[in-house]
Amino acid sequence: MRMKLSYLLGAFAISGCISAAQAQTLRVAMTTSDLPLTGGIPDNGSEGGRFAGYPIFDGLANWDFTKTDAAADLTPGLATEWKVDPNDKTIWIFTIRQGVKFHDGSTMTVDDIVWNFDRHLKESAPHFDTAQARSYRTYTGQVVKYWKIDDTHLALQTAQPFSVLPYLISRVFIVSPTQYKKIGNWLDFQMQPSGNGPFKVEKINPRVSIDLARNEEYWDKGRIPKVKKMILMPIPDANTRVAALRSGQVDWIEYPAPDSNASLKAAGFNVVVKPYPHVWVWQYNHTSDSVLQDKRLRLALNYGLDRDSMMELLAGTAKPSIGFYEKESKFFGAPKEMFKYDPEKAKALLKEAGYGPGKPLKLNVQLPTAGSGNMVPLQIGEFVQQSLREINVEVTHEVVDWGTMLTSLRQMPGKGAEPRRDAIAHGLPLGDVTNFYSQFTGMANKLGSNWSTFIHPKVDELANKAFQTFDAAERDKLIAEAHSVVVDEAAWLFVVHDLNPRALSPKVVGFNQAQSWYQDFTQLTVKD
Amino acid sequence: MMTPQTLVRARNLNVKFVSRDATVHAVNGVDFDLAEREVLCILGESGSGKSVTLRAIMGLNPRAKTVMSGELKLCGEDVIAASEARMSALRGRQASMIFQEPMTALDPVFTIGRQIAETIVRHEGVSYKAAMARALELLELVQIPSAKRRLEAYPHELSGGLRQRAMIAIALSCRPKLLLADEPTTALDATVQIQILLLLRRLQQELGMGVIFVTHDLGVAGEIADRIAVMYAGRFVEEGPVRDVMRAPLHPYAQGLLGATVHAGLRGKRLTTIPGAPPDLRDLPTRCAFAPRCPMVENACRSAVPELRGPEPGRAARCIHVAQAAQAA
Amino acid sequence: MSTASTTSPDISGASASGPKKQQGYWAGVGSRVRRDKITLICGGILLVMFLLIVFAPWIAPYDPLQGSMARRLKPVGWQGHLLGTDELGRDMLTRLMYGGRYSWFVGITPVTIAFAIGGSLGILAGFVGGKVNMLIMRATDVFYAFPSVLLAVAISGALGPGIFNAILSMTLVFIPPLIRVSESVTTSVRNLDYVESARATGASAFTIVRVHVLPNVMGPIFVYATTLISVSMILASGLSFLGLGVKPPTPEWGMMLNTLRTAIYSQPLLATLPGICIFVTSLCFNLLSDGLRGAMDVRN
Amino acid sequence: MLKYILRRIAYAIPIALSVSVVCFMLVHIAPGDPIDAIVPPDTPKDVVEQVRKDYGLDKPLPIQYAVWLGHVLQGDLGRSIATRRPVAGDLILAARKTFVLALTAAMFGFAIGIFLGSLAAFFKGTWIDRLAVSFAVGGVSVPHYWLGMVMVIFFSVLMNVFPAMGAGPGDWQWDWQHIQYLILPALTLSCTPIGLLTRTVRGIVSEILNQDFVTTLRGKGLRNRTMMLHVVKNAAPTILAVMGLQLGYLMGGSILVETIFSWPGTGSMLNAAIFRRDIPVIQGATLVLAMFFVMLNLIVDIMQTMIDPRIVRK
Repeated sequence: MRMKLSYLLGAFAISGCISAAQAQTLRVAMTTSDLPLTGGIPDNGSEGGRFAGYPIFDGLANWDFTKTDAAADLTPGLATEWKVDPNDKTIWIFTIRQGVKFHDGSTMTVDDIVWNFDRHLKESAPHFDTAQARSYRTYTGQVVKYWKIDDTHLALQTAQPFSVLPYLISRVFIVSPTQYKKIGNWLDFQMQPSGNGPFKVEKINPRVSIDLARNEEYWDKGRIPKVKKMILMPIPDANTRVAALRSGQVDWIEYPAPDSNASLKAAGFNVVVKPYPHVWVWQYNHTSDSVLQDKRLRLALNYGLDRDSMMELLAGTAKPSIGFYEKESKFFGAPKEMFKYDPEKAKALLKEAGYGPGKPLKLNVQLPTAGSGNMVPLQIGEFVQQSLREINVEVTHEVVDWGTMLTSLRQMPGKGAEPRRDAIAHGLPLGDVTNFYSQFTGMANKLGSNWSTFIHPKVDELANKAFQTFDAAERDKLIAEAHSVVVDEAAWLFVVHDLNPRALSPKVVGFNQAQSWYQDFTQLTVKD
Repeated sequence: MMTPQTLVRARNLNVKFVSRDATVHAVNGVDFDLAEREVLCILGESGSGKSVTLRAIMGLNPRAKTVMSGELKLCGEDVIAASEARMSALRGRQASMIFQEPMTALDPVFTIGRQIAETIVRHEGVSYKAAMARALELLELVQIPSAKRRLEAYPHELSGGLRQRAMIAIALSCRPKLLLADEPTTALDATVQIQILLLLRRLQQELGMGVIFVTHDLGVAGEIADRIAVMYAGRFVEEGPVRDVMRAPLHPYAQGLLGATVHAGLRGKRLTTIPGAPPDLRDLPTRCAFAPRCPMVENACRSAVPELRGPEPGRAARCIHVAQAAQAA
Repeated sequence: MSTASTTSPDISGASASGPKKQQGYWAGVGSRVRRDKITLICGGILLVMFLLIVFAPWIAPYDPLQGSMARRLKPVGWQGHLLGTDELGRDMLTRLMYGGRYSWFVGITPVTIAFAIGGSLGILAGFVGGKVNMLIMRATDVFYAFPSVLLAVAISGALGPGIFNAILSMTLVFIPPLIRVSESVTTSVRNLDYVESARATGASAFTIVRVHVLPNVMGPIFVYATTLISVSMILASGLSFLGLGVKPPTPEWGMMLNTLRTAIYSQPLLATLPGICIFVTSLCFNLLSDGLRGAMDVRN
Repeated sequence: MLKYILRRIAYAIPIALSVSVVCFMLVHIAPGDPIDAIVPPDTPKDVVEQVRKDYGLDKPLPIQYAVWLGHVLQGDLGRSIATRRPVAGDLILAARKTFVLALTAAMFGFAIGIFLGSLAAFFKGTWIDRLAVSFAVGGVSVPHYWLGMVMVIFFSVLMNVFPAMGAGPGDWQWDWQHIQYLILPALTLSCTPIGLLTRTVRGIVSEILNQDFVTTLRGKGLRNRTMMLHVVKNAAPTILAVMGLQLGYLMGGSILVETIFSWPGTGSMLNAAIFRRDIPVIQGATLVLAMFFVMLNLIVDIMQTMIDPRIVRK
């Protein structure tokens, strides 16, 4: 012990540096409170997909990170191409990439992919994932039937024609049946998962880190990682992440708190921001459970929120949001209501609905403490609360862990099972048009998304039409039209669009941030 | 045998306790000598300064708070000037001390044998084993039955009398020339008191020790002392051979203590019946400290501290009425 | 005990001094406290804090909930904001004053309730003895088997966040120690001579408790309870820091500390202010209770 | 002695059982149907009913307790709602890390506290005493999570000498690569035991120094180091008890420090569980930590018995 102590003191004196240089290792601090699940159905939302999804696994379709000046789109993954059956628009035919090897060495077949869909959808299958499959219904719910056509082709069938299916099933990560059979259950599989992604799992240290190593055999030779290793650590506390980065313990942190960005830049770190399809909202409760059934109130809140002042709080990491999509987006459309800060109008609307100084509108809002895309929820929440107080709206927050909030989102309101909530506040992806579908349509509500229960015949009609339209430009127009209705109905309280900030050590070079919720870790290097 | 050496010599000994709040004048000018083999008994109430005097001889008053002045010699060593290390070498070797409450004066978590042996090891540098052998002899010397077993006993496992015997064994472990006893029998039952007293007297004679015995039990004093000193408010108010003082005390305080007549049946009787309370020693008295309680008080008593007056050789008292008292006797 | 020793003080402690001595005893405590500068200063600081937080609605310079993004995170001393502004541009001084209300409330209430409940149960156990004592003390042992923070966190965690739950869980934490202390103090008083004699003269149990026991045990129990306040303040702010206490935007020191944390790089002093408030309060309560204990202990 | 120890162990059993009852009740004091506290809200009905049967939640409370205790005794602490993993496995890993942290903090705290406390007692009333006491009061008054934050800024960010978070790579090992992670959280966590130990030791030692037997020992002319031995042996039982309690408190009370430092122990596990309302994890962690505490108290009691000859006879 005494020996160790003197060694310890000596070590300071000489090195004064704490982290042994780990060449070619990228150490990442995630914002999650625990490791995302590593069995191919990552939790923790898109951040889970970002770290425990695409690096380890591939979907039939992957995301294309090469064009960073526009929103990222799909690119062939384990399927080399896909098309809808010209005879039956409900059937999609995927051509499966040949000779792709799982990390355990087995070669992927079409049967393996069918087996993976069984995991999600076939409750009678022995390997049906009782615990996790349900949480992926948003992505898998459209698929009603799937089968192997031949050794290179797979068919997926939807209930009605659904033109954006590939976006949804891009989140269905393909795992190795061989490895599963060797291990025997999904819980243990999470400790030794096997997929086909550019990184393979070297070790899972529960609650501490996921240690990934480069997959030298990756099928896309251009995307064999340049770093040897990637270590992913969950550090839910924003300050701890900043301290970890500044003390050289990690090379990359997700979402540094906006207030620390200036000091990070001053200390030589790179804070990267880029627009990406994100919006921070209050998802209103449209059921009879909430006063927000009243459109006047929904509008009033949107007019009564001082979004511009909030930009101060977020210190350049966000921009105001006046719709689900950004104003510049092709999906924005031409709504009549263009929200701007107009407290008088807000007060007038409230008065019309019977609220005023003597009778404040009281709202109960669930708010997560952290989480992927939620930015600094407590501060934003508190700001909204304060801003709305000026138009006599009293907001009470029900502060919960993000996981709890995600579960709440799957519990449709008005069923009496949970405490009455007028809204759930959080940040969410609008990565592709399926998000619009899952948040604002009656069809999605039946499948367990669209917590708001915003059901509008016009939107449903337009969306249905759009998802049966296989011409992209035509489809976009329909979506934009539907979006205009959503804005005019003030379906949600639109707050801000995040700019996806992350802070990187100057040692990290070659990272080109994509306009996506997912990022490419294969092209960057870490200097010694 | 050489001429008897003076074991303790005190001249104008003063002991003050100084703290932030107050200064307490515990001992205010005490003079006495103790020869080898002599037994001096200091009588007094609680707070009269008798225990402080005793502890001063050993340098045992809390060092940080204590201020001593005058002259005090223990076996020739200047106690006031001596370093702690020097005193520590004398303690237990030249002079030992026993206390009123053997339960608290013994370390509760060490065996009796260990507590005796460690003193021997300290002063004689013998092995622990040899010291334990000596400890056994000592326990036998103080007449502890089944001594061998008692070596391994803890203090709480012994009766009060046995504990005090063990305490004496510790004190005698290095054959000291001087034994200081601070009310060693007060806390014991009457029958046990006598046994302990007899034991002490026997040991004093066998080992030829000088003893200073502090007590407020007159019977005890009469039993063991050669000379008696009566202490009041930090001063010796009377001093003399035991028989003389017991028979005819000179100082009104001593008279009060002893009552009108003195007889052998006094043993066990406490000093109880003087009206009033001793003075507060936070202020150094500038007059006879006993004056407020004295039946014979005069104006002169209030003007200055009375000198020690000796009406006959070997006797002295601090009272202006000494002469009358001596005559009355 | 020999009468010769009447001059030496009765040293068996505050609890053992007989009822007749009460007047002189409390006067003595008072004078000892008055002479103790540190205790006086701490008492003074706490009094000033108490007044500031009680009268916050009248004397606070701003609205605690009203902020402005234009003046967020301004340093100490910035334009009319004596202690600067927080992350939403609200006046720090105001929020610290209002925050103190909750911090003190959540810190002191559990100890007060526990003092009432634990004290009563402890006195009951000590006075009645026998099976009642056995029952109460064994139940206490069970709660003693939990580390206090763990117990508070577990109960709070199971009940869910909220000020009421936080107070409830902390009360549960403080009851057992108060029972133990009250029980032991009461037991020692019960066996004193004058209580025995009161019993012998046939005084009713109620009278004995009221006249003889309570006046003698309340002091030590009270002093012990004050030592818990500082523990309680820290625990309360800790729960709040974990998000188990008050809800935003209600100001509370622990939570303010948590939300201001991200500003620690840009406004370090500002970010540590709530921590300093917690520290000073807890320190003062600690020193105050030390001083009180010292003053009530006759041995010193 | 052996008889006493056996009796003490026998006495610990009902305590341990009662503790388990309290932990068991945690699920039931959580608002709502207890089943909601142990399965995720979106669990299908049939699965819910299956779990309800497994845990006997359809039966009266005492039977439920018996069933639950049966599971616990077989090492089954239920499954985490969030991860669906068995609680026991994760808990063991976490408890090990917390133990490393608590033990180190305790050692820091005990060493410094005993040193300062003895110093204060020997120099009672002097400036040394006052300094030590101020330090002690500061230690127990400071919100340690706040201190932790400040230490991270200072030692990790500005001076860059210690890592800011985590417990180092992979499994815990006692090598420098890992120990460097331990220093800041352990120091932070140790401020309470430093304060408490300083106060306790000062109190005990000065009380011992005021006892008659110390005068006896001085009167025997013993050297200082022999005297120290006496003081230590007399103070040991009480101080040991305080140290035992403190170690237990640190094990159970590290939640804030672990959160600040992302130390992957039971504390941060509890913290995460509280926010997910992951009651099985809260329950399991509480049970394990409380049982550790019960064991610790037992061990301390037995050790006291061995040191202090007075105890057994009582």
